[in-house]
Amino acid sequence: MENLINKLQDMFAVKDVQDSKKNQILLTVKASKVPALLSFLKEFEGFKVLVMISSVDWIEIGKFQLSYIVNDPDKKNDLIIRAFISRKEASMISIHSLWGHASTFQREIKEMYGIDFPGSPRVDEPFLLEGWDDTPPMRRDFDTKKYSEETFFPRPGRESNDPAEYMKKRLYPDEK
Amino acid sequence: MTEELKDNNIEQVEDKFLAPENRKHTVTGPEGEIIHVDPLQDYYCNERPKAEDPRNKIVEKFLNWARAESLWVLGFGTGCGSIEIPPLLSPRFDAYRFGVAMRATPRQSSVIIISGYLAVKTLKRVIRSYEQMQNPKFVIALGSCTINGGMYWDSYNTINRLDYYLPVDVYVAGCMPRPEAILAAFDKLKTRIKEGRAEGANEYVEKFDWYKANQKKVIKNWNMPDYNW
Amino acid sequence: MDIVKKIGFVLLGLFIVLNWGLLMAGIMRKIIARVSMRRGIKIFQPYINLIKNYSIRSQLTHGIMFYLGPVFRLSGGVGIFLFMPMIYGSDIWNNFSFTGDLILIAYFMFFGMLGMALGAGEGGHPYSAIGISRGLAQFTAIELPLTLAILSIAIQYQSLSITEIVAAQQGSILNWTLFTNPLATGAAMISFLGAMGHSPFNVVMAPQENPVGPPTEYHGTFLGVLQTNRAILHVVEAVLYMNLFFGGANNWIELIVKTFFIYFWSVFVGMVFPRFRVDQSIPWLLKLPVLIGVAAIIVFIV
Amino acid sequence: MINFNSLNIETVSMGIGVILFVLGVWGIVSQKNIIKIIISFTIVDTSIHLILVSIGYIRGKSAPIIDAAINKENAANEVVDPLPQALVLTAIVIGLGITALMLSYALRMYKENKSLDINKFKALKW
Amino acid sequence: MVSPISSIAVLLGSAFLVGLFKKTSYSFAQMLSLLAIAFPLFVSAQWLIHFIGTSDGAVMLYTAGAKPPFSVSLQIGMAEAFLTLAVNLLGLLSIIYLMKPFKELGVKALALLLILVMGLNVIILSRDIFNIFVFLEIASIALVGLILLGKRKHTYSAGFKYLIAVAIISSFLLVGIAFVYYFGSTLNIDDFVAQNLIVTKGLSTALFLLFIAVLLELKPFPANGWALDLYEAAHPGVGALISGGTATASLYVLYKILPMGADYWSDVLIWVGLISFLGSNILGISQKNANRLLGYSSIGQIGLLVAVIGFSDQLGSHFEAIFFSLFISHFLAKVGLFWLSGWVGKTELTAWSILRTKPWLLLVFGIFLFTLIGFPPFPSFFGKWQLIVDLASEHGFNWIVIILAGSLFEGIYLFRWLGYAIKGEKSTENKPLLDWQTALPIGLFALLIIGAGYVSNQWMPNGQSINLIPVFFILALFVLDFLPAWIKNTISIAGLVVYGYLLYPELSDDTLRLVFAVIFLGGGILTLIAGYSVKGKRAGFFPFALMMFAGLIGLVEADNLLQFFFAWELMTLGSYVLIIRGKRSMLHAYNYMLFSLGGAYLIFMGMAMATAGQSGISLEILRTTAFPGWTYALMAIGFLTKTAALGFHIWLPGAHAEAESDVSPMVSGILLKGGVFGLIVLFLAMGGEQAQANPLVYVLGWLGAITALIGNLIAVFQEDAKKLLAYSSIGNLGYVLFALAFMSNIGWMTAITYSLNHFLFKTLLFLAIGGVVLRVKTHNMHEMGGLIKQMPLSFIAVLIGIITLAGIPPLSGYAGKWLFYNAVIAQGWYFQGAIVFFAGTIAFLYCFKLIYAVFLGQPKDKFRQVKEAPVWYIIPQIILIIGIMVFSARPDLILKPVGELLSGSAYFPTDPLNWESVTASTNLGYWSGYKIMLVIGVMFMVLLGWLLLMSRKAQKIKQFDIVYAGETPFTPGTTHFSHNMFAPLYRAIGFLTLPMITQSWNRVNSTVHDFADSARKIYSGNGQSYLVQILAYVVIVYLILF
Repeated sequence: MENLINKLQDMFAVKDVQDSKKNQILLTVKASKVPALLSFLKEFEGFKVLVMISSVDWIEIGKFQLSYIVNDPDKKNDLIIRAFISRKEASMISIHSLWGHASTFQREIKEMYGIDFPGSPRVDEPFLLEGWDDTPPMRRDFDTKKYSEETFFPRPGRESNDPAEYMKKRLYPDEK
Repeated sequence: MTEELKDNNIEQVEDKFLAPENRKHTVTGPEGEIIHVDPLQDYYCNERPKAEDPRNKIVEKFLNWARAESLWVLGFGTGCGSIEIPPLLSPRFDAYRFGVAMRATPRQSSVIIISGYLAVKTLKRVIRSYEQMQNPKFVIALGSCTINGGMYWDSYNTINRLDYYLPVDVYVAGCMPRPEAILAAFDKLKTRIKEGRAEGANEYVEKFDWYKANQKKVIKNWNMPDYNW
Repeated sequence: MDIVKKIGFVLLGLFIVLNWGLLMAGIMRKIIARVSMRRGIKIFQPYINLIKNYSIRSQLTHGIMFYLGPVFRLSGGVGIFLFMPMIYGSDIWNNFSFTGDLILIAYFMFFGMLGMALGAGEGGHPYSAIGISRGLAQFTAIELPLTLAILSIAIQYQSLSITEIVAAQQGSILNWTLFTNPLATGAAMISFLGAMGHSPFNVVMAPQENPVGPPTEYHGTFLGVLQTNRAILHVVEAVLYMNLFFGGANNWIELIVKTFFIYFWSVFVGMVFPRFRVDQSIPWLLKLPVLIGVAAIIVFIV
Repeated sequence: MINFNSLNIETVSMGIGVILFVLGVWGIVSQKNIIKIIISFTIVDTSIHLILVSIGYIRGKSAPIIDAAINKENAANEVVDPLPQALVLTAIVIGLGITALMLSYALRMYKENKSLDINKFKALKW
Repeated sequence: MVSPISSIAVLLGSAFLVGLFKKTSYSFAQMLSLLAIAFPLFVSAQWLIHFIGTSDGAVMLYTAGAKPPFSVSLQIGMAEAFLTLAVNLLGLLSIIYLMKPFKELGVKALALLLILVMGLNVIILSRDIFNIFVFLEIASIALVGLILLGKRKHTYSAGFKYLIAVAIISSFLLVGIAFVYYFGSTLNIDDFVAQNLIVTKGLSTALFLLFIAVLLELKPFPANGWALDLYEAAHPGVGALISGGTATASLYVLYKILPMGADYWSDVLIWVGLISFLGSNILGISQKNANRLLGYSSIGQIGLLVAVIGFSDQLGSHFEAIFFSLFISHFLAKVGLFWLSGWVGKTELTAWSILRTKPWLLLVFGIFLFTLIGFPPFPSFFGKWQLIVDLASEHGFNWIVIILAGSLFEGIYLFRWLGYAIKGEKSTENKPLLDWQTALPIGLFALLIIGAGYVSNQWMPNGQSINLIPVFFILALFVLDFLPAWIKNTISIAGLVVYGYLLYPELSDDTLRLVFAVIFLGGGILTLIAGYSVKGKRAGFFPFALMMFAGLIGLVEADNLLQFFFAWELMTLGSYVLIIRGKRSMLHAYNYMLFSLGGAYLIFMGMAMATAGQSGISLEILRTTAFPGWTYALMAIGFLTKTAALGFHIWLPGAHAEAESDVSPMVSGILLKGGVFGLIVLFLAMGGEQAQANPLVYVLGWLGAITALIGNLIAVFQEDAKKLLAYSSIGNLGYVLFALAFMSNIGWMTAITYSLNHFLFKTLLFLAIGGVVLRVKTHNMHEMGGLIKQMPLSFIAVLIGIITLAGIPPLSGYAGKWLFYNAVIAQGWYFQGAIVFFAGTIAFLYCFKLIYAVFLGQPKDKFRQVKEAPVWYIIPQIILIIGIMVFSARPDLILKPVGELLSGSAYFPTDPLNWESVTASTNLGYWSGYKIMLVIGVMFMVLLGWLLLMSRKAQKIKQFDIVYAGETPFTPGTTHFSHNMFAPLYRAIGFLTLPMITQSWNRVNSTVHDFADSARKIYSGNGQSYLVQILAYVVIVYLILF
């Protein structure tokens, strides 16, 4: 792993390398280098399996984080490759040509975050949400509670409590 | 998209949620004639549902008894509650002895159990299945999610109140209710039927427009006829 | 005989058969429940189901054949009853069996199947057609052992008349075909499993693979008609096997007892064995049962 | 050894005719040049004429020409059989005609293909 | 009476005269030569009429006023008059035909042609061998001159090869003549024969040379490469002259000199001729060049004629008639074909599709080809018939086999050719003009063939027994072909009705025949009614349809073997043309024809064996045949090809499926019964007791059972509706075969019930499905669906049809099943029976598929506006449904008389069906069609009423209102389950349906083609190897003889 990381640092200028747990390394790379890096890992380093692609909305810094988890089934190593893309022009190079099933992850991310993957098969078709025409729901600027209240006829009489406070009041009514 | 659709001359429409196969298109007949097809009009019966009035009181009482003692449940699991149904039929709970049986087709079923949270996507299928059941038909709603959204109360994709979309006969609270609770629900339902109060099907017809409006508010890609015969 | 009286007795017989069919189904399901340590349905549950189905308020129809299908199906069941001599030695209870013999019954079974197939076909549901295609394909293989068995007993008794075949089995229990021609009985009883539509030959109606097979679209009164037919048909088919292999019946009690056990055989096997796929059941049926049937014939040729 | 004394003219001409016939046929079959084939054919033709004449020959009799030397009344006894000779005449004419035709064909074939090799004319077959 | 010598003089003189004309006065020269050739034509005709009118013998003409040996003598008799007439007619028409090419060539060509005709005249007339030699040479020179004038590619080399071959041959001839003269001292044939010389070695050799030379002139296989090249290269007009003219003359020479030789020469001719006939036809199979193919065919036909000359002793008084009919067929047809090839202009067989631009030329082409093969009513049919019957009476079965095999091989390439012409791809080039110079000769020859057919028919012994009224009716229909279809249809139907009316008294006491007459005539009328829906002229349909029905009804009428075979071949011819009319039918019609042809020849062989040693040809003699095993086996196999038993079935599915909508019921419901009737005739002849002992019957029983199983099983897996029905026909005919093979009273009852049922339901189904196909324009069932709404009547028809097919009570199909069980048990054929019943249940599968996939399920968008089938399709369907209903309710009306006939006859007196009013019973069981119908009808109506009462308010819903797991279906196409419907069954027992039989037939086919293709490589194209072949041929024949 050490060698590999060194190699990657030379070749792809990866940074922020951290050991998250045993046999699993987190690293960050420029978004434009992701396909080359993944292809290198797949072809030469034995990371044959794309485990998943996921996304995080860093609204504070105006960026989306995309995480690609790849796995080497022989050595049982995992790599988590993080890349940051701009929130305004949310678009990323598709890697469906490396792993066919990547298109499904990308389709889901497109639906949930609105990150576009041009060229990815069926990327515009609805995945979980049918007929969604609002802000992509996993973006943090989407207010799901407000949406729910506007759309789904909330039943009146519902009370929301802080569970800790509520249970404390129920169980230990005497304590202050 | 299949070859079949590719050959057709599909019209572009404003409604972006209308599925390609449901858009108006033209096909060429064997004699070369052009045939205009409007799938939602042509493939489906577009009549409004009719209320079926109960018959003569004594007869109806007898029939209601039969209906109550023979509850055929549509095997449709919508949420996590569907895992609670199989134990009902196991030797421990043995719902058969109450005349409950599972059917695989809505045509032959008289009860639909909404077993837990309903995503919008599932709601659409539930509505279609419910409308395809025959009058009289009954709805049992399981779990908090169907009552007020439960733990999904603020979800962008899960409905909060089932009774805005379907006429519910029995609610079973809990997350999740145990099989005993469901048996109790059946008992309650039987009572309601025998008393002649379980007229959900007719109620649905009478408040049809209201139900439809509620349903269409959440289901944006409607893509089916207003009433699924 | 006075034709009015005849029709009256035929209707009475039909009524008895229908009731016995429904009761028998209830009893069987009770037995099954007890075997799997459940209390099970009420004995009269089939009656309730039937009433419930006839009491459904709304009806849908896909077209004229959808309408006629159940009529064909019920005609098939009732027709077999009409052509079947029920009680041996009774002019009253032999119905219209004077119009045709065993072959008539064997081929009239197709009448109901055809009607069901057409009605379900008109429903436009692909699962119906899948169910039918499976059912028909399997039926070809089910019929073959039965054909061999019928040929065998026709050689044995030199007759195709059911009345004569029953007559030849009278006197002692040892005169039953079961004992005089066990091979033919064996082949026919395997074929009976298939004809009853219980496991392992019930892929036609397999709910897990396609919802309830041919009658997917049927409901309400239509389904009621089909259920009525099922009740009648099960009894009448059991009566056919009883007449051919188990010495017939001299009175209704004997008929009820014998048909119960014959039907029980199929239920019993169905409880124990898992389900065949069609492409498994056909080769299976074409191997062992056909061999038994062939042996049943060879015994009489040699 | 051949007894040359026993040889007579009809046998000799017959023999030469047969030899020529065989030679001619051999020539037709073996030669590749069309002109040579035609020449071989004329040899065959000639051989047949020889054979014909020798068939009609009767030893010691003269040609069947009625002139001063031959008595008109007694001609039948003095001359050889006149018929084969008449036949030969006809055959020569016909042979001539056929040879001429062959040559004209040869000419045309040469014009068409610029060759006289019979192996070059195999376009039509099977 | 004008002496023929004058005609020779006129020809010779005018040839010289014509040669003198300048190019400017060409038309005058043309006129002169026409006149010059018309004169001998007139002379020959005059003599021929004279000889026909009187019974005078031949007249001897002496030239130079002296008798042989001092001069050449000519003889003119009936034969010479006829042959010169033919040659002169050919010459005259050749001048007309070649008018345009000759005009470019100038007067020389006219002169050459005149010389050629003159030469041929002399060859025919002369009785002097040297004279014959001279004129053979003159004719050859003239011919080669004509070839030289033609300017086609490779003509010169071909002419040269011809020339050296002829030179060698004539050398042999000349040497032979010389030695013959040496030994016989005469050149006159009659004198030579009169001398009765003792055969010495020398004389035999001399005669050998003479004979072999004349034979070589006739281009015997395989020493004939030179001639083939010439046929290919020469102008078709010249080819016609070679094939029709010189061959005619040479043949007659052979006939003339035959008495000179020893007896064994007859045998030599037979073998040489038959080897030519067989060999040439085999090699012709893989030929693709039309002119060369005609050459092969010519050589084959002439080989047959040579053999016939060799048979002249055996044939005795029939010789002339046989030779006439075979010769005239070859002469007219071959010359006509050469002329046609000139019009087509292209050499590839596929280019002949251009004939379609002129329908009457296509008809003429068909006439020529059918004449060559020997189909009725053309002359060669009668010739071949009598030839083979006479040979059979001499026990010459080997010869018969060779002749029939050769004819079959001939059929292989001729019908492929015909197929290309009728159905081949249309060539894109402009069609050639048809001027009168081409049209006149061809048309005239076609008419002459028909006339010759009549003459042959009347001349042949037993020929008069053939009923020619239908043939004349068909001819009249050909004449009326310009009328619109509906008029012709009405005429045809009226013809059938009137014929049936006239025929009825004859058959009224023979119910068995009556049933088949009803199937054939009634079926014909019904299916023709459907033809009213066709607009336009429908050129060429009605004559052939009527021909098929005439053939079928002829089978029923037939009293003797000739009538039967005549009818059989007529039916085959008509049905072939009907089948090939379908859109993609070329290959299927070809297969059909080959199987029919093979089958017909087997039947023919069987019949011939039956006639051996017996007097007369009535059908009765089949019973007393001296070779029962062979006769019955051959005939049975022959009939099986028509009933499409397993192994001979591969033609059927395509032929029935691709035929036009109203032709399919004709060829399926009706035509197949022709084979059944043949089997019935055959089995009747075999007689009950004999048949029981005959293993053939046992084999047929098994064959029928397996055919039923496999036919039905394959039908289950079809996606094409009409193919499904076609395979179902195979299966159903398997039942019939099986039932017939019982050879018992009840078995035959079954067979007749089945035949009648199959006629009723298959005609009904094909009409109904045909009507649907007509509307939806596809055969694929999975593309249809839900048509019940548009086509309710067709649906009802199909429903009734499949209920009958599946044998479900109360309809009449059940009668067949019930009889079947009784027959099987009575006979003891349990296992075959079990297979047949298994087949019956399988039939149920495709019945369902047929009705479900077409009429039920999901309606397709594109068929929304489809209308009900044409009313003219519906009317016969309604009639058939009524027929089925009547037969179902009162089967006793038909079965009772048939049963009485069967049990009253000597064949099956035992165990008949007992009738007690409407209830039939056997020793085993009983059945009452009437009462069953009553019970089921009443019950059905009651139950229907009850259901209607219970659910009267049902809401009508549409196609996608189905429960679909909460989803909506995608499109109708994806929701209609019908493609590969019985996949599980296929996985289980589908291996039985693998096309093993088709593959083995393909293997046979490719073997024959490969053999033909490699064998024809002996014609290397090298003139010298042709010569070697000639020499080797001479040597080998010599060695064999001495």
